[in-house]
Amino acid sequence: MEGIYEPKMEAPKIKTVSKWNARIPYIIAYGTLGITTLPIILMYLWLLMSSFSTQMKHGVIPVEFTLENWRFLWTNVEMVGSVYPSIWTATWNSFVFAGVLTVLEVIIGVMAGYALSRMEFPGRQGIMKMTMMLHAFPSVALLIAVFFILNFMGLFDSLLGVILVKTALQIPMTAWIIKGFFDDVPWDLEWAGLIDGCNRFKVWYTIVIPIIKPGIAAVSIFSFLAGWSEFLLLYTFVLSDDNITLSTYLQKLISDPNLVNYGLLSAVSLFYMIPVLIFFIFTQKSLMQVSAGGGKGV
Amino acid sequence: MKKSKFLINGMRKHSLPWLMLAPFLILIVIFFFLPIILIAVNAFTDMDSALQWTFNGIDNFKKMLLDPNMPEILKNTFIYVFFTLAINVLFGLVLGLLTSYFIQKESVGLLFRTIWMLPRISPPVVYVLLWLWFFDPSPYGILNSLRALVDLPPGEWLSSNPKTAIVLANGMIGASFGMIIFSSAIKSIPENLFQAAKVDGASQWSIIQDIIIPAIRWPLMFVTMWQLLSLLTSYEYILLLTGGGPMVESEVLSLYSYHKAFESFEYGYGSAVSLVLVVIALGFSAIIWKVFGMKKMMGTSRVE
Amino acid sequence: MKKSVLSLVSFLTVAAAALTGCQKQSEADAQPADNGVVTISAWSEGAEVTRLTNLEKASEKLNEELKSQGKDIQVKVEPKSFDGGWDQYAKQFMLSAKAGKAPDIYITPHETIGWLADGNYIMPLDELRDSKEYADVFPKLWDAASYNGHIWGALQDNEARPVFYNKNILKDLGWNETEIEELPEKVRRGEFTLDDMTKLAEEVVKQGKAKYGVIHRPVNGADFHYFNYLFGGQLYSEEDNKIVLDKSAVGKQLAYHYELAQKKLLPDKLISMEWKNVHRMVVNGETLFYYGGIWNVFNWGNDNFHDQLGKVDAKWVNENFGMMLVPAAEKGGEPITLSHPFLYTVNAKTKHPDLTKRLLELVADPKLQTEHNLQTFHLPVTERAAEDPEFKTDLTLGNIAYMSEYTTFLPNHEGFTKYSNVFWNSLQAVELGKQTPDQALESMEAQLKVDLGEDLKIVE
Amino acid sequence: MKIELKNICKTFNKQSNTINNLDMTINDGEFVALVGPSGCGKSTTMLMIAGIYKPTSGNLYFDGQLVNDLEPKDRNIGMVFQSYALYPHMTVLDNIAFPLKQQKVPKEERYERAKNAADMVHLGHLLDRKPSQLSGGQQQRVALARAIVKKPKVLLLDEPMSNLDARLKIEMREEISRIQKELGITAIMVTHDQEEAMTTADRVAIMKEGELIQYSSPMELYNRPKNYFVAQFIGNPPMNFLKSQLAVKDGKCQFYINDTTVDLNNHLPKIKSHNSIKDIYAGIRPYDLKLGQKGDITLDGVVSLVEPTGHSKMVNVKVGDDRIRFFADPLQKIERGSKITLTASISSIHLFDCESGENLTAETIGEGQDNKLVINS
Repeated sequence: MEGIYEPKMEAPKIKTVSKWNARIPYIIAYGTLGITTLPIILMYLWLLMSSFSTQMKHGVIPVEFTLENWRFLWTNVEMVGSVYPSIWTATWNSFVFAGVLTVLEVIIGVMAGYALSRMEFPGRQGIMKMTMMLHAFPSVALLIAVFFILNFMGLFDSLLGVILVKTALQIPMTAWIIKGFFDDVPWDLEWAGLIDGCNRFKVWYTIVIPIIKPGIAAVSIFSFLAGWSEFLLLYTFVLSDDNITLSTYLQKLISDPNLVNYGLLSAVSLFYMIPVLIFFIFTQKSLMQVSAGGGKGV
Repeated sequence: MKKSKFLINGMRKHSLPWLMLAPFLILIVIFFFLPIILIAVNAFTDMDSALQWTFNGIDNFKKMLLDPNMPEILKNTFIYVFFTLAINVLFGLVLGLLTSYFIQKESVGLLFRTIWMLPRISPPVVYVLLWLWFFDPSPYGILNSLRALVDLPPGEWLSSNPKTAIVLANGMIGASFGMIIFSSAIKSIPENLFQAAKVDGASQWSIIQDIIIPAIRWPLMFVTMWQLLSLLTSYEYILLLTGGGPMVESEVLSLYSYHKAFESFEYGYGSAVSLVLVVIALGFSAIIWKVFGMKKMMGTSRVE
Repeated sequence: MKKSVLSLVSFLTVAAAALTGCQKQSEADAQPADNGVVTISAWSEGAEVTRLTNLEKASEKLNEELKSQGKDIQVKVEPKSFDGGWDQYAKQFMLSAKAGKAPDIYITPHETIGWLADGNYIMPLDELRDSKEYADVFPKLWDAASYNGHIWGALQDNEARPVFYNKNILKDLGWNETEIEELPEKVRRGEFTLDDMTKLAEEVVKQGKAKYGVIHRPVNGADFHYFNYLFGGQLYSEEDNKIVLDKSAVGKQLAYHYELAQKKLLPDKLISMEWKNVHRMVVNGETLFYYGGIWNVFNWGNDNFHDQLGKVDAKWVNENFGMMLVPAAEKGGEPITLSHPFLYTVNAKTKHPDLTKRLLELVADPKLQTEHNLQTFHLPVTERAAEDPEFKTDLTLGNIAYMSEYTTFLPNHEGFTKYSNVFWNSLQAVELGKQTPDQALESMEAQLKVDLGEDLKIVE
Repeated sequence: MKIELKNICKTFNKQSNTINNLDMTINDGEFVALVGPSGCGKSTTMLMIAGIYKPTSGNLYFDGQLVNDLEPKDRNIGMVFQSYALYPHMTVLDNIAFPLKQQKVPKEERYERAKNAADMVHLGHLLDRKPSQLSGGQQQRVALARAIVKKPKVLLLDEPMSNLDARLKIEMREEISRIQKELGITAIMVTHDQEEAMTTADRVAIMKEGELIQYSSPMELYNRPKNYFVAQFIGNPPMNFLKSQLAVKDGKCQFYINDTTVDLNNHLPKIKSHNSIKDIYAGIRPYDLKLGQKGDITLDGVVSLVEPTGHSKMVNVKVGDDRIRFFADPLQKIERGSKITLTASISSIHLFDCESGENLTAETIGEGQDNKLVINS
């Protein structure tokens, strides 16, 4: 503070010192970031290299470039006798799984989020509390019980069944996030719609929904990512190869620890991750929206 | 007469919200409430691989008290949740600050954020395998290979520090969650606040302390609470990374219930452990609820 | 207010139940036989697909047989090879059985028949014993398929878990060719004991001829329990149908592993290593002994484990490694191995029990067995198959066929999984030096009492 | 359309914004402004008229018809919001046409009418833009066009000009007045800016803590504020208040101000007690104060601040412990720190009870000759 009133003669000296002082935080910042990020970079670099080489010398040095590990893209991989299903079937199934999950999640979440955020009805507080608390349930510990229910519904060994389960497990969180976005829509807009001749429902889908598009985008991304990498539920409740997804395909590759082909595994892992990675890079702006408004929404 | 009219009005008025909530509630009832009831009932049976509901009173809970592993598992659970949570929140905050405040260049920030998202968007199986390869105690492990380059003997990591390993592996995943939430919160702080602070001669540290932290107080609390509950009930990565071992050194309560139910097929006992976990988690939510004053978030409707 | 929520929730529950109930009814009973084709489904786990393809080949024979009998039925085998851990495989079967989607034939390691039988998942197959196809089964093997006085599965294969020794290291130590080749025989005669083996390993490590003396599997598995039998212990008491904790045998067992670890004969933290790296250490000659399985020869041929050669074939393995039984505990004692026969079990709810049983008789054909054995390095279950010339001339298998005589099995009791998990924890504790064998035994006893309860019998 | 509010009460879970037994009539074609500090319930009242809130008790009539439970869409009203509440995802034209779309007006006619409405607010050239591409004033016009496009019976304006700069404010004020008169529509405006209310409305309703304090024409509000609250609320710059005392002795009435005693014989305040001394505020509007000593009362003070406003100078003067303002001729030389004497006519003075805030002069001034006097001053 006092520097401002110092005589002008002193100014250059102060400037150089403060320049260094100002840089130090940045040096520390980049330094910390660099050091902590290095292991991750190494790990994934290793994954990339091993997918393109026949063997890793001393574990880290790739030898002999090959595309052999990527052969699953054009043929059905055959490993010691057993022929694996086509990767494209798995990709398609993963896509369908994540896609349907996302659509369901968004539709149900948006409806519930709106009701919770904007409507007054008996039991509202209770449902909100419940929503908030539900995610505390060790959902995976419910697996066995979920099996009885799926079985009762005749949905065991069907993608639809798992989609429903997964949707249900995520819906409290989704509804809550969406509720946050609805909370941020000015009441004025909704009132304007009412006065302009809409009923409550119409206001909702002609005015409010378009406004919370960023929120819907964020939730869609979350759901899609979650669906794309879902493993345990698919693995437990889906049997037939027709319903194989990328995560269960990957599991097939490592099922016998004696026979893991690491090059192939790396390649399939990358194949599995790349769409998500691209998806993330393009959508991260929307993802960042989630906590816009001081994270109130989340 | 009047009352019935009131009722009809009430029903009409409230039917829309219930209609909109219906799919949500149906899903929750079918896939949360019913399973919870089933688990609660199951906890009093000795269901095993034959999947028969034979009631055995509170035997499962007695067994839990006698279980010599229990004290260590509880201790592990506490250590695991506490330290992972610390990494999640603190390191997530550091990352958020670094990538969205210190690094003004959007492309660089994006690059680092993307790298840090890798663990999160990797399929768990792949992520864990990378860890296993990285820390493998044989000379072929990545870390040991690197050590060999500078003539260090192979070290061993996972089995001597299993808890550290699961905390770090989970911490790295959770940190990215914090990072995303905090980054976006920091980005939503109005630019002129920083300008004002700089004009007032604030140091970087004081900007962080006096402007950023208070502004993201809510997301901070949110992440803490969310992660606390998630960590308490998740075990996928531990299962894949150490399987709870060696011995029970990295076994946590949720994993124990999985092991009991799906590895030794003691579904009844596993359900009992789950039930305890559910109760603990609910207790935590209730406490957090109180501390947070969650009611503030429940604004009332402004259309009638 | 509360009331209305409550009533709504209950309404929803009822509605949901009603809805799902309808769905269940509408799901029609799948009729298997159309155009006289009967589908018999079969599940297997892991890479040994010959277990399934053999069934398909057997079905061709069955169809010929049916045709010659003038029956208008054709059998079609619908195979599914499952991938995932064994407990996952078991869980899937359990759940599928409850959902009515379990296969007719479930291929499983023998020790699971305990719970499969107890849970009424599978049917007894006692009549197989009398069939001509299974008449010449090695009698000892029937033990593996028996539980509660019944036969629960058709024996599919057998294997051996030999100790691999590295010939090059012994050569390096100054052993001559004959000495090296004679070692298995000396073990068989009880002249070379477990102590001798440990001493030899110590010498090798001391002289720096190899990095490690002994390596065993890095994860829990059946191998460890042959030491129990080796030290005169037992794991199962048939008369009470209980799992046995034989304290003296287990104590010796733990002491043996403790010794290996204390003398640094094992790689440090072996129990947390990856299988892949264990294979590499063995193939690259970093250890003198390896408690392996005969199928490892198959594994080593399938991945680039060798630093220079990459994949190695059976010929190379036999040139560089010898295979022997687990040496006896004392001079003149009996050496041992353990095997883990696979069974074809039959779903208790199968719609075609007779056809399925006949199929299982046909799949025991020596030729089919040999096909499986040669491809996946397993041993035959019948004498006729053992006499098969193709099998006999196989480099690896021919040499170790004798091991079947010394074989032992795991108990078939359901509680054994729990026992095995608890034992694995104690083994880790002693190898990591976190507990002495006595302490480990003590905590093992405490844990087993809780986990097994009435199913445990303790023998001092 | 005539709007009647009868004994309307509205309560919320929280304390503020409640309405307490409100009675009010708005005549057909009238422009009424609701004024009051924030939280006084003016917006609540408007939203009840709009139908967004429903009264807790009491009745609301449109042209004599009970509309308590009528949904907003069925009330045929147009509304302009403080935030304008433009639909961000629609173009200007779509925004304006939106109410017509809800009425299922055919597409062509809809756009025709929307364009007409847009022309009415001089927006014809911006029809394809999105609200975010418009300036505040333009957004305001869009909102206005949207409110009138369906030819509503009632136009509701919620703080319509609070986000505009001073110049635009005046422009819009005129615009709104013009359109309201042109359409002959009943209009209700909520504002916290008394000047806005005074200049545009036919009648102004002043509210405080959920109650209607005074409801009359702007001039009456200005000249005959019912109480202290209204007096200090209305007028810009606000009325000057001097702390003083009112003494009633044997039917004679005096008040003391600035060391002088003023007789109130001709302006008998409405006071019952015949022997008492009361704390009062004596209110004088800045425009009623003049330099010099010719008036009924004189005040001596020290100039503390001089603000030139162009057409005059606003001077802050310290009188005793009170601060007052008055307007001086721009050519007059007044300097900070100088001592001056101010004067005012007795008829321009309002006396307010310190405790109840009641205007003690109102009654007398309300009748007879003094009325004229006050208006003229």
